[in-house]
Amino acid sequence: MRYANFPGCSASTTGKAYTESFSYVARHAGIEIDEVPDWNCCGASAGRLQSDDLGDALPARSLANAEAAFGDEPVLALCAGCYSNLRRALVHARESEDRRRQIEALIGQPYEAKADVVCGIDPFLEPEVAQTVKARVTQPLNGLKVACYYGCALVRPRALTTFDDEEDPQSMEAVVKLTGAEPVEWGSKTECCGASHHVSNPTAMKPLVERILADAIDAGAEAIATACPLCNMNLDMREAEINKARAARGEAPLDIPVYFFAQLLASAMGASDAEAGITRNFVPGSSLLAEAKTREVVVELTPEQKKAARIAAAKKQAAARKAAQAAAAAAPAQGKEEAHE
Amino acid sequence: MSRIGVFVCHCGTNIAGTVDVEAVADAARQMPNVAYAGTNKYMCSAQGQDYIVDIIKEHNLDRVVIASCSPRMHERLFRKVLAEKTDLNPYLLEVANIREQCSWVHKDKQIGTPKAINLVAMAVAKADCDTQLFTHEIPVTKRALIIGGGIAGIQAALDIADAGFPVTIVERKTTIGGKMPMLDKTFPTLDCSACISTPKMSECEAHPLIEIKTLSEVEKVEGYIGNFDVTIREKAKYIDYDKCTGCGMCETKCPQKKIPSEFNQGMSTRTAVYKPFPQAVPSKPTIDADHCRMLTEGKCGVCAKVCPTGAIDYQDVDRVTTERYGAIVLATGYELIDWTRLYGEYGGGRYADVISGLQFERLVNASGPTEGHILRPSDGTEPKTMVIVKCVGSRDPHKGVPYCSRACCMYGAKHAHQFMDKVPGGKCFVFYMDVRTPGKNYDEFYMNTLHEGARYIRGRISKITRRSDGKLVCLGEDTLSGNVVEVDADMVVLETAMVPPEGAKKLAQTVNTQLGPEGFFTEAHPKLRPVETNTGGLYLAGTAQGPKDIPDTVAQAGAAAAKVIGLLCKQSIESNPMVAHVDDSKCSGCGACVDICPYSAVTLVEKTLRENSRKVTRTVAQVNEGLCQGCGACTVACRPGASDLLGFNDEGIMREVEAYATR
Amino acid sequence: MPRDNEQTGEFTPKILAFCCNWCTYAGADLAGLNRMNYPADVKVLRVPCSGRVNPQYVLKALQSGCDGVLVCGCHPGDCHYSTGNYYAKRRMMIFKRMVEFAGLSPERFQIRWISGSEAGKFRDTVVEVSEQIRALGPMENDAPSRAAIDAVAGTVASPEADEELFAAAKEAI
Amino acid sequence: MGFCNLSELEEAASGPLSEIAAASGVDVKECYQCGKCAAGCPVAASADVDCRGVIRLLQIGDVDRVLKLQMPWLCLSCGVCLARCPQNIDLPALNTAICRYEMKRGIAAEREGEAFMNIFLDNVEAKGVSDETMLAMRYNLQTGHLFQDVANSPRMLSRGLLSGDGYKPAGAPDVKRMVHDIRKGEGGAE
Repeated sequence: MRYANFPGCSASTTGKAYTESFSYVARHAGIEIDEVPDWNCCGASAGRLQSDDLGDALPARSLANAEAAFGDEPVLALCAGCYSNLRRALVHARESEDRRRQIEALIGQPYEAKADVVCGIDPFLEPEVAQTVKARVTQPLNGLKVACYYGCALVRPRALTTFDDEEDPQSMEAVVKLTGAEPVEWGSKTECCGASHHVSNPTAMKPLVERILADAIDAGAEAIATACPLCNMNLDMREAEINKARAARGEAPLDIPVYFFAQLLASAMGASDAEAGITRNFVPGSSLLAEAKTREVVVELTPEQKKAARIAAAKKQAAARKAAQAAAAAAPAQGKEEAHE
Repeated sequence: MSRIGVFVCHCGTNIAGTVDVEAVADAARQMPNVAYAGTNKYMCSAQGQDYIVDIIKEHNLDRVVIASCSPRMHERLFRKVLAEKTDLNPYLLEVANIREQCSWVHKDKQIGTPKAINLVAMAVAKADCDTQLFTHEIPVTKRALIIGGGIAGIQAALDIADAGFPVTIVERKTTIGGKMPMLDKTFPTLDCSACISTPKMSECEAHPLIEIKTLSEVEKVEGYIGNFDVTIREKAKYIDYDKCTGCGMCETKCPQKKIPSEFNQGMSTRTAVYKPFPQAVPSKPTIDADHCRMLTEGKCGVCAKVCPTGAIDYQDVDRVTTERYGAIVLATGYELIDWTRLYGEYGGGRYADVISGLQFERLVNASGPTEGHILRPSDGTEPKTMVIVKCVGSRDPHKGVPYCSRACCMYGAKHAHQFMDKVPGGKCFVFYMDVRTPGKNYDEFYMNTLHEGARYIRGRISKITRRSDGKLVCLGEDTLSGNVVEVDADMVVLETAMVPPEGAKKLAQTVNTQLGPEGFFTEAHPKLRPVETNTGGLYLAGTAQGPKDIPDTVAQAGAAAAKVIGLLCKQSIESNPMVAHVDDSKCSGCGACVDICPYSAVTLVEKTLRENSRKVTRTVAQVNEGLCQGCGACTVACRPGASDLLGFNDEGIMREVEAYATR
Repeated sequence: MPRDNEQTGEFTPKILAFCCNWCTYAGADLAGLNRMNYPADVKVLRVPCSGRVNPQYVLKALQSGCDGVLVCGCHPGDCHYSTGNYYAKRRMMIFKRMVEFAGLSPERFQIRWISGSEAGKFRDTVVEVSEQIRALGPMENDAPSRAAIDAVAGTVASPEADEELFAAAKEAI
Repeated sequence: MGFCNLSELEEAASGPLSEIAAASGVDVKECYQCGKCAAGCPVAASADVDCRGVIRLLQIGDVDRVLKLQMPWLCLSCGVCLARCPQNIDLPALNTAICRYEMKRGIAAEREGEAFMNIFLDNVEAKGVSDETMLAMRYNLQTGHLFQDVANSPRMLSRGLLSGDGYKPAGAPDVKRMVHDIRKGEGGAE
């Protein structure tokens, strides 16, 4: 499978670890990557706030470049923010012919809106890719409890994204499972972390991050997996500050490493911490993965097996009870016999 | 050459005030075929009636035009006069509306009089084309069919049967009773639901005039008011009810015990041969073919071995019967919306302790899975804090249905009351949009719940998440204070919307009536004909017509029964003679009228006709006068102009148009 | 036939309104009950259902001296016969296109939905339409249309028109 | 809390209301104030008036108050409100429309949100890409939170998260022209 990669402004900075780990996995999973030529900033939240035209034009220009170079080859956007903006432009262009023409006028080049836009998780939902990854997992993260965090931009609004569910998506879980890790059920997987305001209004955003970290830990997660540089940075980098604040309030620290899902894949496929960009994490992430790899493989019982076990147990109990009753019944009986004599 | 009499009414000054009635009469005398024209102060009075009768005889008139109030007012009366006091056919009458549509809407005679003359001219023209019409007697089959055996169907059945008419109840499930026996207590009086509904069920079973067909569905309905031929499929029960004594041996011995109980909303299990609940009617078990080992895998047969009367019959088959009924009552009830598909933010069914209102009814019911103790399905502990969410599905066009389900506000309050009653010191939060309590003693009940300590929060729950300690974290807004609020609940009860039962659409087609946009059956008139449908002889009872509570349901069932009794009391009913009529010689058998008829009253038939003195067999359209309601849609669709509407025939209307246009 | 009011000499049009018995006719009665006042230019012809109105009636009216025709029925969805007004709607729309193509001023033939409770709407409709027609003047003013109407009269029951009609009507319900 | 004469508000509000409604495609009459939006909103707790409150104020026509609120600027466009709204009301679009309405009339000058937007867009206009570090620093300078997040800078530096690879699109001049034109309202569209 080939993708036209739209790196986005964070690829070489806050998202470096994502870029590194993802390309490692791609190399080993037969995902071929082209780079969108002459790509530009997607406009983040500022573009679409300024005007619909700017909100569409900035991403559309890069999409048009991708189309010119690679036709309808899907455009891959690792950053959820970029993904959301690129999809918005794509959907708008597909929604109405007039809008598409306007967009062409704005960017001053043809744009057919042929190519689809996908996020970092999508390639691994392709059965054959998933197969290859599974096969290449040489150092499984046995039973590592992972809370998959989607944030908002990947799953909402419905009109733009292509995800399985707004409230309880399962795609990232499916991908993370490939590493032998165990995704946990938790409530905050699609809650917004406020990353898009993390420069302009950090104070208001900290509580959001804190809640997400707390929920993950409460759900029994040992690690959080993300699919967006902004979310990842926001969770990973602010954990320390939040814990400082908590300490001041006399509350226990929220101690949980934050990985890009691609880092987990890479590490399980044998990448060194450097190759997987784990050395760049703020909350140290190496030891946990190393430890997980040494764990006993826990065999998850199928519902049938569980049922069988329950039934067996119940039978044993019943037998015991019968025996007891028999004994109880026997005792007085003997008494009578004796009386006869 | 007809002899038309024109009778102009003064209606006191109502007409005479702004219409020169004498001038109208004078003008009428000049109109073609008018043999007499005269006026009277009150044409509808006894004296006025006699005047008409005498003149008709005196001038041997063969058509009558009465210029008076709206035909919607007195047409029927004047027809009666002709029918009873003259030998004129009552349909040789036209009414010119010179009051509602003339004298009352114009200021002076300059305008009123000429208009009145116009209207009379039109009526005269039409009258000339009127033909004698004859109603015929439609026999009435004195039996009623009730589709749906819930409390609505039961009430209607009892009322009709007590009036002395045989009734058949067709119920889809294995017992009658519907949802009411599943409820614990009923608002606002808090009397035990089963205690008041199960006696009515057994009353039905015992009633000599009531026949109950369970596991049955209506497959086909043909005919019309007074004479519906209904085909009913009674599914195989695999038990011979004539032999079965209902001893219950089979149930106790059936090895297939792990089937979720529908009656207990999946919170307990049942066997494959089962009675849904002890007071079920008929009080005999049925075998659930989908789960019975004998019927699925062909091995087991335990129930047959243990049955003392040999009533088990694995070879049993569906029985299909066709019988004739005079009237049909639709009492098909409702279902609760499947919230698990729609509300991922409430856990989409992943959290065992987020339950529906009906599940709560079972939990709190003494004969329920927990014997009346409110315990969390997840761990069997008693919840200390409970959250009630109203309008789940209701008033939610985005995810659920746009309408209000009417009963939830009250049973929500009831649930709050019951929780605080059974869990001393328990905290109950009710999240609501509005509190709607229109009903006798309803608002009092709600206020009382407030005083008992239920905390009402005005806002929708946005999200429910489950914490590791088992708490359900409910996030909402108290819109009155503007605070975002959070409740750590042990249990959440969702008061879900009432929706039409599955199969309503199909049934509507089968019985040939309409559903509203929400999928409930449409009444003939929202205010004045609330239990009738637009199809004669077809009536509505209970939630089949729209969401409502038990009092309203029972009241409506009684009303429907009254309508049915009114119909069945008649030996026969008079057919409406103003129906479509097909001229065989012109009919090309194209079937356009068949497609267009909303009552399926027109059918194509083979007919042997005499055409220029030769016998030929052709396909022609035929109108069933019992079904035809006289809308005339077919007459316009008919290309060769073979179809015409009696009482409003083409020539008559054309002449009426001409009379006005050329005057 | 007095086309001009003797006193004022002004033109008083002849407008025929086909009203269904269950909605619009009832609405007209209610207008009377409420003693609402409206011009006498419009006369009501009662039919059981707007679906009963044959395009030929309308032609007949326009041919033989009416200056305008109204077809009124229950609001879509409220038809006493459940579907009659859908047929009327499609039928009359197609027919309206035909006569307007033939050169008839649109105001001369209109379709309105008025319920039994909308007395005010009935009054307003009558006022509005009669003003429109008064503005247009007598039918003779639509020079081409008279001839064209006669032409249309021949084609109105053509199978093609009906096919289209049935298709439309079926899809309408 | 405050006092307002509804009959006067009605008049005053109609203009701005219809403009905002048209721009956002939101009919505030649709809303029946269930608060499901606010309850799920990540910023409701820290806002002066939550999103439901914004709609309420629009419903009663208190536009002046709305134009002084932080809420529209705090909105993250995370879409939770829209996803759960029973009436399918597009709140993010409404908030955006309100922000734009303020900017258009220059009454948003004090808004940090607008400052951030402009710095960001200047950045993009100049380079074709956004340099987060530059962005943060300029923003902090301009808005006066001098030391906001500086604590993190060295940590980011040490992890090589600040440097960047200095990518600049070949067509940067085109981007500059495009962004400039659209910001000056001379975009190709309409």
